[in-house]
Amino acid sequence: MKRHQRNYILGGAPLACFLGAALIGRFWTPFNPMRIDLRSKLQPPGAAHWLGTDEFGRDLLSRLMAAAGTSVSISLTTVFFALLAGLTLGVIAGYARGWTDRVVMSLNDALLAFPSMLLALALLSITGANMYGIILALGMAYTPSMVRVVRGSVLSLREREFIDASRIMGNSAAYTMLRHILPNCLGPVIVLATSMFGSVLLTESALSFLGLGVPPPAPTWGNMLASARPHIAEAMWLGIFPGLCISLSLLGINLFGDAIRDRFDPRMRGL
Amino acid sequence: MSLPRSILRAFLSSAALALPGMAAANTLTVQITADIRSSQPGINRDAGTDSVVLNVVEGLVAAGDKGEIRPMLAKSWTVSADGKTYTFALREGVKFHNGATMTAADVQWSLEKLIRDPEFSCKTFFDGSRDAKVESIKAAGDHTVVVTLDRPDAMFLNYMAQAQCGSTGIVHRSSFNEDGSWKAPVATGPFVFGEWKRGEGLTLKKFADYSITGDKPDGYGGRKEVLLDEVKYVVVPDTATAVAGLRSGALDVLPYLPPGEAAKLKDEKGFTIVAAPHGGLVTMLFQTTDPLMSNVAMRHAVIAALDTPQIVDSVTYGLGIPNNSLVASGSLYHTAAHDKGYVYDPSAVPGLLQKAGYKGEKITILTNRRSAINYDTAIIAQAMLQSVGINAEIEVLEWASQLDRFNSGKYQIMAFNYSNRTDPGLAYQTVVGSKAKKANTVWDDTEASALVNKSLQEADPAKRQAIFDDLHARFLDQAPLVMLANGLDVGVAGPKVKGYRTWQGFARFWGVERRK
Amino acid sequence: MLKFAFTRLLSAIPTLFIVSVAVFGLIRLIPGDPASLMLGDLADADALAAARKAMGLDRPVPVQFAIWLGDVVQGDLGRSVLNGQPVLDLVLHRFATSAQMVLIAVGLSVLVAVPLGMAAAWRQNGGLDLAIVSMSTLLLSVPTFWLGLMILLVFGLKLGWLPVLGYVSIADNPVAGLIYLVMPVLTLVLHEVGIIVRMARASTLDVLRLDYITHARAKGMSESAVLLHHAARNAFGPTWTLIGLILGNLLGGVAVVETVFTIPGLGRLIVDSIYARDYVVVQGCLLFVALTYLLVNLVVDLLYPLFDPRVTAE
Amino acid sequence: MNQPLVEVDRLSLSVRGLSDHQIVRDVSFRVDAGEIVGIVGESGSGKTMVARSLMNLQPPAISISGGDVRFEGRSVPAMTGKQVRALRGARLGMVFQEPMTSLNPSMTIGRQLEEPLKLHARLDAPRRRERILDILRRVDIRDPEAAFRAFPHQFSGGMRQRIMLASAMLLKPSLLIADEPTTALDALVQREVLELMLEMVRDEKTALLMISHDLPMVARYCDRIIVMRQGEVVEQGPVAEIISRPRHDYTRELLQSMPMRGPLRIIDQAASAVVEVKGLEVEYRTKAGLLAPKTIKKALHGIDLCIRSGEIVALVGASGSGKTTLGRCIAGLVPASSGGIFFAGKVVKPGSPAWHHYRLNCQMIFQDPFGSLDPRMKIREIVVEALRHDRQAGRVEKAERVRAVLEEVGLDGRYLDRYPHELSGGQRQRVAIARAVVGRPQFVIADEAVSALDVTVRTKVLQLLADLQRRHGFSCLFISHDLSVVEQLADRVVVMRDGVIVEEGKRDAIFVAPQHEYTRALLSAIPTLTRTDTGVSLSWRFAQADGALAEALQ
Repeated sequence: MKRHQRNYILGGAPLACFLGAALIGRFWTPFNPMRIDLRSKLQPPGAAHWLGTDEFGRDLLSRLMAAAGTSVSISLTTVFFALLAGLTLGVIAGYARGWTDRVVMSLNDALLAFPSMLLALALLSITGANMYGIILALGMAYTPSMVRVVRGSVLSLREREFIDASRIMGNSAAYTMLRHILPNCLGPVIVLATSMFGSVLLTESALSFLGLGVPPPAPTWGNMLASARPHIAEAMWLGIFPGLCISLSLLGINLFGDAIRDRFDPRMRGL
Repeated sequence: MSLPRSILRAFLSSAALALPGMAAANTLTVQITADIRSSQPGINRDAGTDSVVLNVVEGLVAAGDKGEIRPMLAKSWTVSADGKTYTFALREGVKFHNGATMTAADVQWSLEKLIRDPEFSCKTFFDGSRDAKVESIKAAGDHTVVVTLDRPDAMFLNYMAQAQCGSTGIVHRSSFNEDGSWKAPVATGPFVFGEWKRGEGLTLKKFADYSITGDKPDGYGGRKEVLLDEVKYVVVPDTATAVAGLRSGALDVLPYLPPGEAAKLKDEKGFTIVAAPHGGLVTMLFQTTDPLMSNVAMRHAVIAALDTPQIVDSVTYGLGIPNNSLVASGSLYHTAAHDKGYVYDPSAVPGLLQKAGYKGEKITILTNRRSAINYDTAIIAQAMLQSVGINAEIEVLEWASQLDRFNSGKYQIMAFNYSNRTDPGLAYQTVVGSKAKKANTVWDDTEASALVNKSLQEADPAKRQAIFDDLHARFLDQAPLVMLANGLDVGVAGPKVKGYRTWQGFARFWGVERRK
Repeated sequence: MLKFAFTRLLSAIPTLFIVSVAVFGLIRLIPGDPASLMLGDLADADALAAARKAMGLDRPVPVQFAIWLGDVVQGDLGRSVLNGQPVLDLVLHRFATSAQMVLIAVGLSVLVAVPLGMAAAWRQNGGLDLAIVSMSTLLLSVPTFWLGLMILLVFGLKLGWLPVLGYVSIADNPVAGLIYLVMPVLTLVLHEVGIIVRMARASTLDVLRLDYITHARAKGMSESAVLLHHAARNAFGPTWTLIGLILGNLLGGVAVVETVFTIPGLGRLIVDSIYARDYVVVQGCLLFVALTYLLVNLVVDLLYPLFDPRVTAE
Repeated sequence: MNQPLVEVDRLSLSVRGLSDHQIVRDVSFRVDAGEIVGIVGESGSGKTMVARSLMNLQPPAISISGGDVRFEGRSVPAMTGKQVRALRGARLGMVFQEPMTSLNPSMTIGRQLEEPLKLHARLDAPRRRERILDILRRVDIRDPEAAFRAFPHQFSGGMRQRIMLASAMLLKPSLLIADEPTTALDALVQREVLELMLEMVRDEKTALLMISHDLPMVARYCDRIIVMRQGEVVEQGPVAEIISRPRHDYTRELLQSMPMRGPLRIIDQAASAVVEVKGLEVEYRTKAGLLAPKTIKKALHGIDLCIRSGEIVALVGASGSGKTTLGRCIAGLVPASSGGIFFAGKVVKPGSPAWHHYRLNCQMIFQDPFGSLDPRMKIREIVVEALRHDRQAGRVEKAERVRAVLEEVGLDGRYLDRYPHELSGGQRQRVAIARAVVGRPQFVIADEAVSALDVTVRTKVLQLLADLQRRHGFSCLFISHDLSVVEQLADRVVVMRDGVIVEEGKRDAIFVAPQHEYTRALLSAIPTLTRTDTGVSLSWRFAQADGALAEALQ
């Protein structure tokens, strides 16, 4: 079995599990993930609550399932946002060059000069910690690197002979951009988008850790971990399961991303 | 396993002098969640700063255990018949930290400088904009200071003793640089302000020449005998880390712990939990100008849906005392009349909602994560409201943003804590007033407002009691906010610490011992 | 080279200007202000106005910006709104703390990760390779705060080997300072190793494919000599660029790790200042972070010819 | 019979772990001391793997699955690592194809040359240095002292290949393995390096195993030839025998692939010019930096050129002569800074109304068949795109034309729905040709259109191009550095150097009696095969250009 096939499977398995859990979690969870039951606070994993309960007596498994949906949809939307903005700006900057390029890129460089975590933090303080604010803030924080990659691959594609061939055939710049350049920069873009997906998941949980992030009571793995912190010493499961979910899904994403990169970027094959 | 461990031990011991918890026996290590804002009493302060600085500075008077005014640097005082002139007799032989002996001139200079400082956080208490204006401060001889007001003010001494005013602490001239800027406090308290590493922490050292007065500790007055060599404050913003530090012995005292944390430590051996309610208010505010919440029936519906004792019990992990009156549960004025509170009655809710014309509109509860109590309150309240068909949602804001909403009055329901109010009159004054004049007012009612003003000028306890009883009845009737409990600061002391008590939430370190 | 450095710095000025405008605008869009935070529930209109005036926030924002920028050009980052400390001192002090931790961590990561990455590439598709790659992927997938917390629980609490909190500057006491750095550095190292191993492996693979490696073998050199003398230096180029990016990012503060291990670093200062709405400090910090990022990348580019003489910095 | 220096005995190589995936099968040959042997084969023939396995240097993924390699009677695969390393560099030297990557870019020449001496010879530092400077002088490196301290990137390709040679010959090995040693070099330099190598090998009595795709070159220098194809030896023997009496079909095919001068065609010199350029100049500007002034470099200096109807004009020159720039400028891919392009007698400028018409009538075939086809499009889509601007034809008609033209270039319907990466290099170039001609343009520019192809494929593609030209009658500008290809195809030849046309004339005139010394130098670098009654004979066209000239030309 080739390495990337193995990675597809190794990475795909946990991803499929989490996506499945997210999907099921939208319609059915063992308990209502928001229901507070103050009489069964901090119960260890057992027959009634498979993964135990949290500090409000809410069922951990149900919350993890519900959180999978939130985490996945936030990450997906954010990546989609960055993808759309990055492709538009990157293709325009790379193809137009000149002043347009310079303006876009110096704005971009200015944003890149901040660690994306800090940028998201600052933006999040403005937009407020709600779902849309988070997507907007994270999306804006991650767009610059996408712009950079897209522009880079547009610049290198421009030098390829099939772009010349398109011009020779009498095609307009816009047509060439859409028909030849855009589809061909999707490879590196998808590779970046995959790793970005993991990165967004991680940043969202880190922001929750610092007190921002998705507002409770809607659970995400990140804010579950953050609220679990004070109880970790006596309720280990509260910290372990969300942490495991994050780590495992990131592992899945990373392996899956490697497999995708192997397909799109043969130069990196075998990594 | 054992080999690397022993090597590590040896290695550690070589560095032992620098590690907290392994330091010289009589250093008490204390967590502060944020660095202090300044070392100047009453200026650029917050509650955490007050708590540190009040170990160093003292005022003429101090608040006693029950909120009554006690002598501190003044051994006694008299008030003129018109109530406008206060004559303080100073204690003799009190030494500043630099060795100088305190004189009336020092007191007069220091008070004058503080009260006239535009950045003084209690400026409005003394410039006539709220109550009386201080007309003059004069030294009469070496040991007498005379303060004249423009009108009588029952709260004057109370203001002077307030922590947020830095207890109007007396400092020596050498606390300032030559250009008039603040250097560091040279005061008269039992601790000397030591090294301050910004962002990391600071050290207070025992003041050997402190002149002890009184026979037992009494609030910020009374006997202040220091049994330690120094107190080292370490900035540890993260609660979980602080608890880990307490367990490992790196920290001796965590003065402000979320109740949930403290409750867990309660069962562990050797830890002392120190919990005492103070005059702060744990509340859920209603915005009475909001289209929905302006309806009294709606507010009563919300209150009937809330099992407030259960909420208090949950959010304080059994450490808090439910109290539905703005008169603090520990106050002299908290009589049986004030034990009357809300009635938890979910069955009454539908009727009230119908009366209010509620049609399932969304109600947003604002809260924050800075205060575990606010946060937990909102979560539990939301669950209770939803279970009776009130469409409540939670919006978690960052503290500064929530404060902004509080000050501008833009909210429907908000979980909010008021800081310590030492007198019931002050507690009422905080929430009562005119929204038009002050947007962060909660209870906008002219009659209540008049009653509150009266209570602040009335010196007779019996008459005051009557006013407070009247106010409480109106409070329950109008339900401008949900009063849940009084402020609760929970501290935990490690196994080596003896004698740590908290008062009104303040961490005082006289009378505290630390075993080897 | 000096001319190149100078040109690069000059061309960074527009970027820095955009950064300052953006930061200045952004932070004032955040609801809440330092005056109301200071006054808390005691705020009334007069008190707020007075506090704002004392903090210099009463003037129109563009005027504040002009004043601030004028000072910045003269090397004065202003004073903290909250406690009047000079921001430059504050930033430099905190930066030194973050920097010593980050530099040690990145240095160690490189020492560990580059040989591992090279070994994996050398034994491509073998058992060692699989083990190293799996380990790095795993390390990449564990969130740092979670990792830090676990390390804290194990080494600080359960085993009690290391102090769980507090911080001593290395300058004050080298031994104690290092001890306090063990856990945060370990956390950072574990994470960065995951990233660097992958890069080192990929670039070594690229190099190992090239003819000069076969040439070196054809000269009769042993495998270790080939790896050490021929592969290592050439493979380090791309890794070096990555290290530059990592450094540029981490030197801006590692807020999460600093929070877990209570280290008064730059990252925590920024987070705290955002919470406290200490505008001047946030502005100063972020400008400083951006400048650091640009400088680190400049230094990386200037040093790149060390690993590849074909590339000249110009 | 005395013991051979190297004996390859039924050697098989296969991909590690997949023993049925054989790359080389049952290869046997020998090399005697001092002998010069050539292995000839196209890409994928396994010749490089065989050569590398002589030193046990095959890539890690490939292992010896059968047979043996013996050096002086000792089995190389059976040796310990230490024993093999003692041979490498000392008794066995190797020169690689790609001078750009065969020297370590981050190490000085001196240190790289020192390594084998340190390993295999007991010499102190000064004497090592002396040996190195000696050999650098021997391979004609100017200023060896400076070269000692220099890095590889400071040298040209030819110089680097000399340094490689120096490195390989430093310890006077018994066998030198040269893997395509001059393929990556400019034609002018190739012959110099080769002859230097031969000279040194003969002086030191070192045996030489030369691996190449270039049969004439191998034939010119070697005593014996081994012909390989798809991992097998198809034929081996003395040069004269192989060349004159090839026994295997493949060898015959190889020999027939040697470019021959095609028949002379009569082009009406009075016919109207299809495309004409006058006074064409192209400038490259470097962007002005903050401190760096803007600089202008001219790539073309006032070029006049005329291509008549139905004519194939070849544009030749060494790399850097400006021939590709000229082609791209005529195609409108590079803007001209002055001068004009005339199409059917009218001036055309980008953006002018006539431009689009010219655009569709001037098509181009690119050098790199991997880069010129959009990897994300099917062959059908690639070709039909060229008809996008044909408003008369409907969908069905377009599809039919695509099918027809693909059949014309030898690709049947099966290829319509494939992607470029599923095709071989030759097939891709056929697609590129189909795309260029499907719209029936009047003018086609072929920029090094066959340079990247294997010999046998190249011949077929050239033939295809010639056939299509005859059938459709388009004019063609054929750009190439390879004069042997040009000789086969062109009606007229234009020689360029440094952005200027130095000579221009009918093909036979240029090839028989070149006037300009640059043209002579170019021609002197390629050996030719001439058919004789007994088979073919091999010769250089002209004596080697003398050193001073070669230097001036570089």
